[in-house]
Amino acid sequence: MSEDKKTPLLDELEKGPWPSFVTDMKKLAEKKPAVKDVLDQLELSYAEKKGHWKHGGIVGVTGYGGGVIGRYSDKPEEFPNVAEFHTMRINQPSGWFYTTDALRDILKTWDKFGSGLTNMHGATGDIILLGTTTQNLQPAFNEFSEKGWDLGGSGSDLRSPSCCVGPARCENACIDTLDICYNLTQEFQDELHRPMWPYKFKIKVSGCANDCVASVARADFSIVGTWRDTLNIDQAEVRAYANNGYDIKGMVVEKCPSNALEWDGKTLSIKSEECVRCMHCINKMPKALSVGQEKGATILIGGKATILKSAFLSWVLVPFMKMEPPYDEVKDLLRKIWEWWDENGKMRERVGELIYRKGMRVFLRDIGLDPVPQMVAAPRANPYFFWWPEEINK
Amino acid sequence: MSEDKKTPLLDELEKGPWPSFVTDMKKLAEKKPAVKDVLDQLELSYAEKKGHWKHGGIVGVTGYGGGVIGRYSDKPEEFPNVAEFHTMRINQPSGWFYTTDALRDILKTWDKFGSGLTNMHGATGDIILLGTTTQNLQPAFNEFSEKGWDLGGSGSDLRSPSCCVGPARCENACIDTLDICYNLTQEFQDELHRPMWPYKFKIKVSGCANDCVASVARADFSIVGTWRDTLNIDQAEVRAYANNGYDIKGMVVEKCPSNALEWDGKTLSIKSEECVRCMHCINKMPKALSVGQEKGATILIGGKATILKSAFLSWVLVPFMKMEPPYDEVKDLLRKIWEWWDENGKMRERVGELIYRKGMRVFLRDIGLDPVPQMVAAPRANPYFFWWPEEINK
Amino acid sequence: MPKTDLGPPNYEQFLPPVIKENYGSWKYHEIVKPGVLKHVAKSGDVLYSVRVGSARLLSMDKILEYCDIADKYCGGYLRFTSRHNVEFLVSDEKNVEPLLNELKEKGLPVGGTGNSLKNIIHTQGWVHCHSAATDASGIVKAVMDEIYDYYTSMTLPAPLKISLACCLNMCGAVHCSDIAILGIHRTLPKINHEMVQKQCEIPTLIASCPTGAIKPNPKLKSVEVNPEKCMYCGNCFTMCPSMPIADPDNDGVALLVGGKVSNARTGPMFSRLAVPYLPNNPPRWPEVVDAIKNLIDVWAANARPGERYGEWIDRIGWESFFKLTGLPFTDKHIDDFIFSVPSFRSTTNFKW
Amino acid sequence: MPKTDLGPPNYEQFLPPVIKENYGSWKYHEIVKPGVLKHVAKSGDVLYSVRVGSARLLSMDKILEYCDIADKYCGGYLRFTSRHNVEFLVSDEKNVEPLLNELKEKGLPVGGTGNSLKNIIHTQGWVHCHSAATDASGIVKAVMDEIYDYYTSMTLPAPLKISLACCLNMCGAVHCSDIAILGIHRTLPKINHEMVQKQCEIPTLIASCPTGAIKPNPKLKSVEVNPEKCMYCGNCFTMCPSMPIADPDNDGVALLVGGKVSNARTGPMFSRLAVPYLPNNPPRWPEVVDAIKNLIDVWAANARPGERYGEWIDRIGWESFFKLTGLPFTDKHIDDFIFSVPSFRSTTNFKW
Ligand code: SRM
Ligand code: SRM
Ligand code: SRM
Ligand code: SRM
Ligand code: SF4
Ligand code: SF4
Ligand code: SF4
Ligand code: SF4
Ligand code: SF4
Ligand code: SF4
Ligand code: SF4
Ligand code: SF4
Repeated sequence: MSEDKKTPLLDELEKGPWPSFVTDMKKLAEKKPAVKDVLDQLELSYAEKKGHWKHGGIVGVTGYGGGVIGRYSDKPEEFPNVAEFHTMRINQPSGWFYTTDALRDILKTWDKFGSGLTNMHGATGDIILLGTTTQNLQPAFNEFSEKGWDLGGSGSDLRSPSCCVGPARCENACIDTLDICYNLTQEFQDELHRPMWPYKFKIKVSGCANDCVASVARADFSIVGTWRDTLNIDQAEVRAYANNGYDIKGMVVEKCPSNALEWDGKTLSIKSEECVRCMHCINKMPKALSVGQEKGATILIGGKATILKSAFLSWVLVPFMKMEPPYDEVKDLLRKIWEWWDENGKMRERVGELIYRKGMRVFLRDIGLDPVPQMVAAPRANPYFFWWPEEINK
Repeated sequence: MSEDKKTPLLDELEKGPWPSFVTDMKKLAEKKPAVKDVLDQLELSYAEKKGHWKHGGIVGVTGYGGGVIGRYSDKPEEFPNVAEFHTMRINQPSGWFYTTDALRDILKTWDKFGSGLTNMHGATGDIILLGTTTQNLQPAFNEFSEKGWDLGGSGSDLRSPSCCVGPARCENACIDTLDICYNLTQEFQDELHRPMWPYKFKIKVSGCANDCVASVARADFSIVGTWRDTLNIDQAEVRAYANNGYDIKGMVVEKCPSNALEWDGKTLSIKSEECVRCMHCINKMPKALSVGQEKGATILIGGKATILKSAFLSWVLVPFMKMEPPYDEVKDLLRKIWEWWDENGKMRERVGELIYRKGMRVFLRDIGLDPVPQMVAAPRANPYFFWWPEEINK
Repeated sequence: MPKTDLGPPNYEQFLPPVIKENYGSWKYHEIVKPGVLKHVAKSGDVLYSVRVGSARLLSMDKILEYCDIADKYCGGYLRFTSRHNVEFLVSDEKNVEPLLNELKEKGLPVGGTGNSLKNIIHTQGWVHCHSAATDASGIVKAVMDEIYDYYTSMTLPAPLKISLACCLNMCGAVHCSDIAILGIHRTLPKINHEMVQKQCEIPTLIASCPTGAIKPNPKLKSVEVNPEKCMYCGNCFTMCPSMPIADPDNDGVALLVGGKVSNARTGPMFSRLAVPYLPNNPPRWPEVVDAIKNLIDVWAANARPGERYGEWIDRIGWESFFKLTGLPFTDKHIDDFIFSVPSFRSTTNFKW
Repeated sequence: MPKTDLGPPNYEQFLPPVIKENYGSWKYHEIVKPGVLKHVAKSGDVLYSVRVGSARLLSMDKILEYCDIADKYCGGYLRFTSRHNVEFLVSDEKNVEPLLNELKEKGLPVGGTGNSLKNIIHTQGWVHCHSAATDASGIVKAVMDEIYDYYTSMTLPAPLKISLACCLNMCGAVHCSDIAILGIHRTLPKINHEMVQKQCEIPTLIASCPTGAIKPNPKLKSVEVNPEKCMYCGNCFTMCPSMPIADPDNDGVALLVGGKVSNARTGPMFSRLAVPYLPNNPPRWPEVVDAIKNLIDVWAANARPGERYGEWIDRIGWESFFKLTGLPFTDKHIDDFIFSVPSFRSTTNFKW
């Protein structure tokens, strides 16, 4: 521990109203030499405008291929306590619900084997435990396992699925996001822990089209709750909004993307077949409007960030799927997709990129789904389409 | 001439109210053996569902590399009079205006040297004279030249520019489409007649955003008239429309794409800075509304059909350019573009495809234009942008 | 030696006096009746343009017939439009009705203005092009006969622009038409291995394939086509006569819809695939005619006043378009070329 | 041997009783005040969720502090949100005010609901990642300090979601944020030719480049980078430690705007480039903070109620956005990657 190092630059970040990670880390640094070193190295980064971590190496725990991110300082002499500073990804509970007992229990183990530094949570959803040594990885895992906690995904495997708060607290939830997330995670433990695919694969579950886990932007496979009948309108509550001076016409009716609503000053009516279930009207008048009865999910495929072929947003694969335990339909679909991707994908090719390369036509046939117009914003504009041999007159 | 051949299939196309090309051709066939043969060959095509022309060879007139499309029957024994059946493309006058004297004069030469069959006009705009022999090409051209008519473009050259009726008859014309078309065609005679580029290049000129020559869809370089101030409103005429029961609100105001109009039942007012000059309101109320005073053109680049990289629509290159004779600014721009394309383009690469391959950034710098937001519908969504050496801290 | 580089004659000599005098000074126009435009100049002068449907593929005699008419009623002035109609330019109002009567007598259709069906832009087809997957003039005639009344009336929700191209080169503005009729092949080019080397430059040939389906075959000193990648565009045939692609049993027609070019309200839009394939069935292509009739009928019945085909679909959504037209949605409708991804539905906002 | 493949613990054990009892039976919610949600169940039961801003990079002591609070007011139940806030789950209305008081005392910001600024989603930065072109936590702190009031109030036109990623890998949903802060490099990777062969698989390395800028250099048994094609994404460094790309003099931050994820009204949209480069200026990145303030101010002043950033720009047009913000439009703003062409303005419909 390099006791005397000062952090004048970082100290500037102790000012201001937003909670300061510097203040927080400095306190922790008093008992954790690694945290002191990480702060000092960060101070150096601030001075030099440059990171000081080496390219990660492969570290892990027995039996798993993922769940740990190796990290080494590029100045181990100067910062010996972060010479090794690996991350453990602990798979979070559905919806990020905790009891204080559970949290304290996790932290106890982390205090024992690690730096005491965390992210609650990682962008994928895991509990991120930042900073331990190679040596401590296995014992830490052993203790977590004993306490009922497991590692999440990393590398070319299934990443820890995540979901919105859903039915636990939200009146909009059309599917049991928490159970789906839990159930799928349990079902695909092997896929989660043992990288064997061309690249990573992410599943995210949102209870409605508000998509509070940003599944369409961040998941290869997005499960988004919806309904197939008509949304519910409580006319008395609608009038209550109106009586309170709420601008139903301006804020709701005119912003409906498909002009499905009409408001005559007394009754709000809906052309159900026009509604695209965007959630806007429900969002604006939660006391009066609510989701329909016949619930299920829309499945979208292919979302991912920028590398390589630029970012893709997930697109519709199955317009409506019932979502009831044991969720066999969605599990079958996932398995078919993985098999296809595994067979056809190049190294580091996300499933969306593979579909782009091979074409939806090949993908749909191979996984056995029929094309439907909901898959596209618009049909193709070019005439470059293919025929299957059986469609041709011999 | 194969006198006895019957055309039962084609005869079916003599029925019905729309003018029949078969009836017309049959009459011509009585004096033109080539037309008889072309009909008979077409009958064969109808029977076999297959064309009977060979891949075109290179034919032409002295001094020119373009203007003629070579065409040969693949059954010359059966249809000897169309063994050679080349097309001459005669450059049309601006706006396709004719006197009957001029037309008769053209036809006289065509009767002398060709089949008497025409397209008025080709999709690019030329007078298409369909069907002559290799031998007759030069004499035909000689006579046309004497009469003041020249060939249009074909091959990897500038194609015959074309333009809408513009100021000759249309109150919407913001630029002198006819003069621009004529002037540019005259200026670039060498480019039109002597193929020397990677591929074809098309210029089309429309007097306003209605784009009555479909320039944005069909031209590498689209010149579209517009104005920079405010459109004119004649309030008395507006009220006349209203008094006649015209639904100004529904048909005009609510369809303005940028919500630039307001109608209070008495006055139609416009927020000029919102108007995108789409022409809709002017189209709907031509007696009351008209284009602004400060006129010029928007220049767009890159339009083309499907081959190779799928169809492109031209996109904005210069939001506003004054258009006054001798049109030096637009001529300079064209020359710079051609030079760049010529230097960088691959064989059969349209300028739009080349820009796609090299990037607007390189194109703009090389031709010396500044980027402006009007060039894009939206800025890039990916972070894959480049820096010039001079922008980097050394 | 003939003179070269003359360029076209100056248009000015072809303008009727009323136009010369009012050039650039028109005030407004009205559509007096279908096919009859009345342009009023600031000076008060008036020009009538009478638009006449043309097959475009014209004999010189047909044009001479036009000339006779123009001499009689128009002082010898006429023009053609960008959609290949003939326009008789009448300076004297008294001549309009007699002209219309003579046109009626001669069976020349007057119309194509305002909210009408416009003349079908088309290309060469089997009449003149080596590349055609279908005929042009024949289908156009068959279609126009069937929907003729839309040309001579103005009862549609908005203008209706149909275009036809006989192969994927898409001569014309087919790719931005309300309804596009497109000749297509559906099978691989049949390589004439012996001739390839003689007739064609192999590297250029390979480069010509949009999907990279062509590979060299060094053994045969020829090329090979990958059947998984070839989508039958015929561009290799354009480059090399030894790659013929015509196939009578499988060539035919695709229909695309919803394109436009004008910037009125919405900017230009591409036509998009509606019907991937209909057989070539000369002489009157009944399947194509029926399909187009259906496409028009559904639009005419459902669009709001003023809504072009594509604007209507934009409002209701493509899923509704397929429902209303009863057309099957197939894997062909989903783009798989360069710009495919932005065309996918990256939202849960759709109709059932 | 520890047990493997346990998966996460079942969430049910962590749900407070009021949630267990009303699971899936919530009727509606209201935002009582900034940061305080009230969910009412069909049974009439009520749950208050108090949302507290978090730095996400947390010491165990900070979490223990949360635990103590949750024990005191929430029966030991709390959760984290998808944007890394803490939510205290209060079943007993009486506890709400005391909880808020204690949070205030402890300096923990309450807010982030409704039309407010949300917590900034961010990534590791120089604190933990080898790949970072900028820091994460530091910029976030500096920005949040400056625009703090938007977090604790609900005065914006609509929700405002800012995200940060410290390199082009874009961990997080940065690419679909109202405002995205993105760490970028601006110079070529510096190849360590001696090490490439030892540390890296060359074919994989070459394949990793999105623009095909990497070529083999057989002489050196290494690779070369084409400076005309490299756009500094750093993906080659991800694949190969011998291609370091960090450059203190040129690394920095780009800002993108107008993205969203929800399907409310409009479908998800990408964020698009607003500011191509701002320097790394630790510890408080004043240029970045100012630019973001400006971006927010202009939107807040001009958007209509309920209009997300991208919806506002969609209405006014990007040309107006650049005018109103005073940001320069550069060649960097024009896409030149795979899907560029559909992003060009293929219409004359634009504003001056
Ligand atoms: C920890 C975390 C960021 C955070 O601070 O929260 C993270 C950190 C890293 N990500 Fe990530 N990613 C994290 C969520 C994401 C997300 C968001 C998500 O999952 O919702 C994305 C965008 C969505 C996606 O997957 O496309 C994301 C897209 C990437 C990519 C680009 C992938 C692509 O196909 O475009 C890479 C590059 C790679 O895989 O080599 C990457 C790579 C990395 C690596 C492993 C660096 C590398 O070059 O190999 C980072 C390790 C950092 C470290 O040392 O601590 N990370 N990464 C997130 C995981 C925590 C967790 O498990 O909960
Ligand atoms: C005659 C004409 C069609 C017609 O019936 O009107 C025509 C006919 C041919 N076109 Fe075209 N094109 C004609 C206007 C067009 C247009 C429309 C336009 O110019 O406004 C286009 C679409 C716009 C464009 O240029 O992109 C067009 C796009 C093509 C293409 C595809 C070019 C591309 O980049 O996508 C080819 C293929 C080629 O160049 O090899 C082509 C090639 C051809 C060839 C030369 C066939 C070939 O494979 O080389 C055709 C000769 C037919 C024949 O034997 O008579 N033609 N061609 C048009 C020219 C008449 C004239 O000069 O007025
Ligand atoms: C004569 C012609 C120009 C020429 O130089 O030949 C012409 C002439 C007129 N056009 Fe056009 N347009 C002509 C081809 C076009 C084209 C090109 C095409 O069809 O290939 C377009 C773009 C096509 C598209 O959008 O797909 C075109 C889009 C328009 C529009 C916009 C319609 C819309 O709402 O989208 C108007 C305005 C209107 O009709 O209200 C317009 C309006 C006009 C006006 C009213 C202008 C005027 O005051 O003279 C003319 C008569 C309209 C009518 O027919 O009802 N013209 N007009 C062309 C006649 C073609 C024909 O024979 O049918
Ligand atoms: C707690 C959380 C879910 C979770 O499982 O953690 C959540 C909870 C709620 N969201 Fe959300 N959303 C949450 C992240 C999101 C996200 C994801 C994100 O921000 O990364 C989105 C999509 C983001 C986007 O579009 O860019 C999201 C888009 C919405 C929307 C749509 C807003 C819009 O108009 O675009 C609503 C509806 C609304 O606010 O009226 C909504 C509404 C709601 C409601 C009202 C639902 C309910 O009845 O409980 C919740 C409280 C709203 C509030 O904060 O005012 N939630 N919500 C997340 C809180 C994050 C945070 O700490 O700030
Ligand atoms: S996605 Fe829908 S169900 Fe889930 S928390 Fe958000 S609003 Fe509620
Ligand atoms: S959910 Fe959306 S689409 Fe449906 S009625 Fe409400 S606002 Fe309209
Ligand atoms: S483009 Fe404009 S100016 Fe030209 S004819 Fe059409 S409406 Fe008139
Ligand atoms: S020209 Fe178009 S944008 Fe301008 S006011 Fe008229 S309708 Fe609106
Ligand atoms: S569309 Fe094809 S077949 Fe028809 S004229 Fe053009 S090149 Fe020839
Ligand atoms: S037909 Fe088109 S896709 Fe097929 S090989 Fe030839 S060029 Fe390639
Ligand atoms: S965004 Fe880049 S630098 Fe930041 S954590 Fe992810 S991979 Fe590391
Ligand atoms: S930084 Fe990116 S673009 Fe440059 S060479 Fe490496 S992978 Fe290619």
